[in-house]
Amino acid sequence: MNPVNYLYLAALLFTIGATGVLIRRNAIVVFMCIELMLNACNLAFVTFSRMHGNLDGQIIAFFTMVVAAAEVVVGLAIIVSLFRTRHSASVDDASLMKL
Amino acid sequence: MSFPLLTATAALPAVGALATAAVPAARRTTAKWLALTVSLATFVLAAVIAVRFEPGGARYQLTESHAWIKDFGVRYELGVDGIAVALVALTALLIPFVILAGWHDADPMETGSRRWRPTQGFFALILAVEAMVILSFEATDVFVFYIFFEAMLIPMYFLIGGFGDRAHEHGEKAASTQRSYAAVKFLLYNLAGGLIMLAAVIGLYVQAGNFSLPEIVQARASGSLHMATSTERWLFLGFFFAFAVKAPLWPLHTWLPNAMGEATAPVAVLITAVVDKVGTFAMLRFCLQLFPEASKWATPVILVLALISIIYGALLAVGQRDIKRLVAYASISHFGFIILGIFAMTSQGQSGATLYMVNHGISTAALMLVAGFLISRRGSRLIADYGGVQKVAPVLAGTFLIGSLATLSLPGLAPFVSEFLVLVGTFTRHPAIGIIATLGIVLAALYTLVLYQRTMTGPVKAEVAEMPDLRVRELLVVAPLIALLIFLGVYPKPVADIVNPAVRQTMSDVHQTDPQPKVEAAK
Amino acid sequence: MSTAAVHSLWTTAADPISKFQAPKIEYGQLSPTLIVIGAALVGVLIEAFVPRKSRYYAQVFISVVALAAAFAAVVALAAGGYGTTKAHIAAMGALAVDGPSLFLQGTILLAGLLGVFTFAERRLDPEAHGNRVDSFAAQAASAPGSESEKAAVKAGFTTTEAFPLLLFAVGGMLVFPSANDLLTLFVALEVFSLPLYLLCALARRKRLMSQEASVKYFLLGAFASAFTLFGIALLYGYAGSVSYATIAQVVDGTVANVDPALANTMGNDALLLVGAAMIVMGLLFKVAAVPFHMWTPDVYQGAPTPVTGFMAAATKVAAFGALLRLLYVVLPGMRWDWRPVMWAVAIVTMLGGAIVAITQTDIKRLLAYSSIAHAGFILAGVIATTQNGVSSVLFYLAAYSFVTIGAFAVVTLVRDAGGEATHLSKWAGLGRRSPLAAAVFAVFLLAFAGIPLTSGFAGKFAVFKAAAEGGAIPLVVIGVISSAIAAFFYIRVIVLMFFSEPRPEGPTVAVPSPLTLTAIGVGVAVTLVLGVAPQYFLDLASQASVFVR
Amino acid sequence: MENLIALLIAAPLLGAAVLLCGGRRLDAVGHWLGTLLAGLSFVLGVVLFTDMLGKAAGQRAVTQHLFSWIPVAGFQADVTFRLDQLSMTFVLLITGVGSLIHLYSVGYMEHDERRRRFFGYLNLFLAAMLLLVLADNYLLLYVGWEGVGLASYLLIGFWQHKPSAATAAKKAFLVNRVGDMGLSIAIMLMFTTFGTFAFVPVLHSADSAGEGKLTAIGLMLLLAACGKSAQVPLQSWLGDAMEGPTPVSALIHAATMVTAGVYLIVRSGAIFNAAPDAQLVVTVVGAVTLLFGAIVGCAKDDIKKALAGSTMSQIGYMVLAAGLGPIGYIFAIMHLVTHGFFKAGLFLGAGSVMHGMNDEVDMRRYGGLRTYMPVTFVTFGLGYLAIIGFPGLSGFFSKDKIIEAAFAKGGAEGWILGGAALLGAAITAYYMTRVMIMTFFGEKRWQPDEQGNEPHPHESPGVMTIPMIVLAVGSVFAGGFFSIGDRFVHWLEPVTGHAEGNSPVSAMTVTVATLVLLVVGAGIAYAQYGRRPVLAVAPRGSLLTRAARRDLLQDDFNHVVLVRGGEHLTRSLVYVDHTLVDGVVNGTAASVGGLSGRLRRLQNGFARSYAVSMFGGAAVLVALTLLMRAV
Repeated sequence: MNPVNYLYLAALLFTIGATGVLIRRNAIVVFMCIELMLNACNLAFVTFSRMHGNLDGQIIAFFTMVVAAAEVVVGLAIIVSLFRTRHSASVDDASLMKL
Repeated sequence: MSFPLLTATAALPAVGALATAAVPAARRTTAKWLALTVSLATFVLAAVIAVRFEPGGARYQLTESHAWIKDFGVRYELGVDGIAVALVALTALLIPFVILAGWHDADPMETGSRRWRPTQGFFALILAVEAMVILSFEATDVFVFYIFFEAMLIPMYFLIGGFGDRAHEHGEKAASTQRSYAAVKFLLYNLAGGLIMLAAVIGLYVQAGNFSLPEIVQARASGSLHMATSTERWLFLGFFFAFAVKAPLWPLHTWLPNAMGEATAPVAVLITAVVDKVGTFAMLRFCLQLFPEASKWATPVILVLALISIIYGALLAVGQRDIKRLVAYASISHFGFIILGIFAMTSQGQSGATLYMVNHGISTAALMLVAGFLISRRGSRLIADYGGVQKVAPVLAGTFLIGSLATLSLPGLAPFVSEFLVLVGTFTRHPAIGIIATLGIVLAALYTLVLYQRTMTGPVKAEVAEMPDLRVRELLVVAPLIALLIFLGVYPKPVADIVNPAVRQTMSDVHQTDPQPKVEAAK
Repeated sequence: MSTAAVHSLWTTAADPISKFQAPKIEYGQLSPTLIVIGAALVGVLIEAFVPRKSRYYAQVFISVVALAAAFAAVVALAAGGYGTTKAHIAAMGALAVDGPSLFLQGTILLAGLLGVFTFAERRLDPEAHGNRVDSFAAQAASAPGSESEKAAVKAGFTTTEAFPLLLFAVGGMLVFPSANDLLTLFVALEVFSLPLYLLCALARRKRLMSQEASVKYFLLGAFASAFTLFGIALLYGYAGSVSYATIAQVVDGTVANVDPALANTMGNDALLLVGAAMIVMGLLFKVAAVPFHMWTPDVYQGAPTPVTGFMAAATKVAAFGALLRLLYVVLPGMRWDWRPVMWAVAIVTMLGGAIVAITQTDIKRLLAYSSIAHAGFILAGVIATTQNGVSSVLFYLAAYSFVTIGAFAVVTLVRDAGGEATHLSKWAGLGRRSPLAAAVFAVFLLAFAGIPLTSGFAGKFAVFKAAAEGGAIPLVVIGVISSAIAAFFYIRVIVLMFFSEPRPEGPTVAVPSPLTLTAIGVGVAVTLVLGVAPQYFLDLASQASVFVR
Repeated sequence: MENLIALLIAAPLLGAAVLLCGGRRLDAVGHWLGTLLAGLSFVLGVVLFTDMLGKAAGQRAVTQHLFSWIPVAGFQADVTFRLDQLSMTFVLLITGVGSLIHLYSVGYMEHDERRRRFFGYLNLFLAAMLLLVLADNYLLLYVGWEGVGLASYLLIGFWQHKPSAATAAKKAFLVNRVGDMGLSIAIMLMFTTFGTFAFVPVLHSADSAGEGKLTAIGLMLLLAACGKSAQVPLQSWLGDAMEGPTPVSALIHAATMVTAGVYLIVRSGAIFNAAPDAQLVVTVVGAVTLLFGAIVGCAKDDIKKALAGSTMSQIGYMVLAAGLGPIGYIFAIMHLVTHGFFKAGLFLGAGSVMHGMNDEVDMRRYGGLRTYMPVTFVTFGLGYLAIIGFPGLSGFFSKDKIIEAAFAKGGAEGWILGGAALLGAAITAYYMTRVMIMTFFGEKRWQPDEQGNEPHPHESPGVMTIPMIVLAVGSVFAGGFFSIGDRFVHWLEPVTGHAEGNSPVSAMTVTVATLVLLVVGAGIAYAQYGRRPVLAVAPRGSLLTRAARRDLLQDDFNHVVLVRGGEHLTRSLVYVDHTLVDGVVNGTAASVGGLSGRLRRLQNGFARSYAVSMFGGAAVLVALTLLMRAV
């Protein structure tokens, strides 16, 4: 099977993730969409790695996971503290600062 | 390496400014005397420059040159030609009078914090302006000139916005808003001009690779530096725009009436008699020398604009109800004459223009400062609030009259010489323009005499009945200026001799020769 | 079927494991980064083991020492010629040790140092229950206004974690401009972003805004880094490698051995163009270029002002460093593709930042927009694609970062009952109340406006000059026009401070400790020195303006 | 000897400086000091005159070079004085009459607390006027030219507390400025044509320049002359100038300054000779003005304004003569001198009358004064006879010659001009007789003024009567003295040149015609004012009378067209400056601000919309990059 299809899939996932970021209100969901985008990137890395026949892409995928994990830690911390203050995880509620 | 006279002349007021600013809040009088002393010492240095300068000698004299910013091709290069000498002397001459006239203008009105020191600030700023103006007259490096040309806006801005007339017909609140409007307008106009010029300065660097005026002029003359016609024109426009804002030339003039109207009289003098001269001076030194071809190309338009300035400014002066704004529009008209003289491209015109810068400085100072004394007595700038002053304060009225007569350039007073030279210089090349410009002298008589009649003559108004006549300090300010007006009107030769060689140089830079008379007169 | 054959259905013989050779790491040349990261780790340990009372001092001490030491190391490396002659690529091609990286690392470290000073300031806020407090929340975890927060305040807690976080961020920033492969770039990006997300949330007062700023910054930042990562993936796909050198060769078509797979992907320019565009977008997000700037005002406003100052200065430096390296080392081959795009970005950034700033009413937002406009000016220098361009950008960054930190430090001083009085209307007549503070702030504003004899002018001149020499005259013209517009709102603040009547209930200027004073003083000094006698630093920048590849 | 020339000017200049800067401590002696210095200058004049008489006619012109004034490349203006017969004539007239009027003013201004300043101004005027006539180049002449303008401004407006006086002064200066414009343009034309504007080179090489240029120069000079000498169309200021103290009217607005125009034209004779068109215009202006002034003079009830009209008309004669070229120049100057005597005398007489009548100027409030102030009556009467040209008195000689010369121009022009001159003579006789009768004959018509204090007419003190007597003597004998043996002609010929015109009508006929018309005019006046009582309030009068009372509506024209129009123009310009020129700038600023406000709304605080913009931005970025590769 032509590995290029995996790239299309990756692009699709990335787009889905991005769209999710744009349309979903709940911070957690938004955040998950971002994770989805990162994983789309991983898929792309792995695919390219397979195409070029070198391991860099797969290594990078691991790095990405670690980074994503770190992001989860920080992100959840922030979002939770926001939730505890406002008792809502909606991104749109956090709009004190504007103009 | 001789004594850096030019640097010293600028450094002295700069240091003086810092020292004045550092004077403790309570010691107001000390600051005043310090500033006055410094300004007088500066005048002495300027006098030394004028003496050391040899009219016959090299084009730029007393030159100094030090490496400054290699990466920008900038050298700290100073040097004066006759025109610069005249204007440096004028600046150094006027500042003491400005300080003396503004002696009480900055005594604090409201109680700020104990660290709030308006008086110190006022005089320090004046000295700072002096330093920067002098440096911009002395700089022979375009970049150095540009730096001080721009930097002087800041102290000027604070002087205009920070200090207004004691009493104001609309009350202090309105006054301060009008003041800051005027200050912002002044700054933005000139900053915009300066930034446009910045683009041109950079463009010049890209073309020439350095900023040294003499080198560039030399390179252009020898053909080793060639500029495409369009490039030269764009650069010229970039420079000229900034100077036309500063000068100011119609239609870029509207900041001047606001600034001069809202500022105290001494500051107004500083604006019109000193700072604005940098604009006209720079046209003569930079526009013509760096871009001779483009200057010739632009001459027709500029002459027309100058003509409009002359007539337009005079007509608006007639229409003013505010003494200071009237003087401001009169100045616009006069700047029209100066620019006319510069771009008439005749030696009479350019010598006249240079003399005009000096004379206009002195005459406007005389008129404006007396007007300031008048206003400070009555607390109103409106012409309609005065009347019959001549009866209660004859000396004030007399000096005011002489100032007015100088403004309408009465023969025998200095401005006449320069104005006539400008007119003749213009007439020889462009008769029509010369004749229309001559209308200016009629209008000048109109607005000055109307001003004098409305304020000084007629039955004595109740509000002015108690008005005291000029005090000693004020007389000390006005008398020397008037004496100078008369002296330079009767015997302008000393200044003319210094100026002429420089003008001849400039004429040759722009490859121009005076038109010759049709008939060889029988001698 | 034979057993062997069956056996082979689910097993296969592995190749003998070949010898794994250890990577060669030039610890000496990486010492600045290592010192800072190490100090950060120590800081974490301090949080764990040192009693609460003395943590603050320990943290400040460690941070200051570490940053100073790291700066010393940078200077030593530069003196050792690693900036010029001995410049090379260290750590198995992961990090470049060359002029730009050392120059920028030095700048970042100094910015970090001043940042630590402002972080450590504890004289501005009134004492809470007899404890001197800094501008960070007593306990970030406890919800604003909750009992636990009150308790924490009463107990005199302080978030001393701020210091290690700052060190981590600095560490990431040090790597960012010297990263020499895309992976390192990405990791460094995250390493310095994540601590900043947290720092934004730590304000002691106005915590709602602080948290909001943090969440916005985090979500948008993560969003942006996702794009970057995808771009990296595409570029990797295009070149088959993430190392700058290799990609550059592939882009130039000068790569040595082309295997069929590479030949196949090389043919596909879409990968290259889209990938490059997405990476650049991630960096433009960090430098706050229009249209990726929208987080800037909110975050700058909400974050604790010391953090804002540090962030505004250091992040820009690091991000522009990375951008320069990417464009000059990796993508010079496709200059003709990205220059026009950068033109467009620079223009909208300059104009957009300047124009929107005119109507701002909050000083911190105002400075945010001004930083956007400045990003535009710097981009003009980036576009020059000449050595002068590089040096001018380096110089501009150095000049700008000090002005920024100083300006925000002054903002922290102007306070009323509700903490910092950032609304412009409250600044009316400040010049009458405390002329000195107002004068200092005016100096910074004039530098932002690019008035001659300030560092701002020298920087602006250098950048525009480089751009003009690079043939971007129109850009220069637009640049001067937008700086004229920008001048307007800087002047507005000055008018407000000096020419309008002070309000009776207006804010007062708190007297800070020597720490903040140092930050401000250094800011002023650098501003004036770089304005009056910039030659030495220009030399430095131009010496440091050669990338190693 | 020629080094004394500068002193001529220096003496009164010094006086002006001392008196104006001296302050109150000089109040006691100021007037005498001023008079003394004026007299000194006159003595110097006489000395120089005698010295000049000692020389041969050819060598009489002397110059004194003081210093180089404006040295600029190709433009050399020096301060050099030139004293020849022409300027000498003026020097004597100015200093002589001037000294007399100084003396007179001592008495006339006795009760004015600002008398010191008055004398300062008078001295200033003398200095400027002497500079005018002594300058050896047009630019220096211009200095004097505006200097006398300034002095006249100060003196007309001397009683500044009266708005009317201040306005009159301003008006005089402004109208003169229009003339000065002409002079400066003339100078510029000379500079471009000859490369210099000194008398000798310009006038000697005049005919080598094109006639067109010379005509232009001539017309510009004429414009200047019109301004200074109150010739149509710039005459309107002279009537108002009577607001000034009477001695001023006598000295400046009768005897000396207003004749400067004639001096200018005669001095520039060489230019006019080569530009016949310019000459024609000059004659026309002169003729029109002499009728205009005469008609105005007939209608005025204010004695000074009546005399002012007459001055205008007399100067019209001079200008007419000067326009006739060499045949007229000398007679123009001669009439100028004689007019200087009798008109000054008449004004001083009028002043003396006012002095006795509580400054009443309305002749309808006079009457029968001959008994109350005999000396004034006699001197005034002699002046009257002189001006109407009574045979044997000075006016007779000078005016007669002019009329002859006018006819001598020949052709239709000659007839028209001559006719106008004759008619003028008749009208002169009419209005002067009218003045004479209304003032000194008939029964007394004065009533108490508002304050109710009856005027008590009385003869003026000696300081005032002596000058009047001296001038009366002059006005009787000067003409004869000049004419016998054509003294005056020979005196001036070397400077102005002279030509005998051949008149179509014999001199005798002209003289007879003049005398007949004189009798007619005087007779009509007698019939109107001598036979029946003069009404104390002016009758409405015919349309012409009413027009004449308003200076033939010329002033109203100015007011409507220039003043009103000017006001509208400036007001609209102020509006334009504020709304248009300033508006453009402020508009730009405002529009940028508005744009800012609109862009600002994009920053709506919602993280997701920010994300949208980023996403869009990324899309655009990618698209652009691809596009760049595509193109």
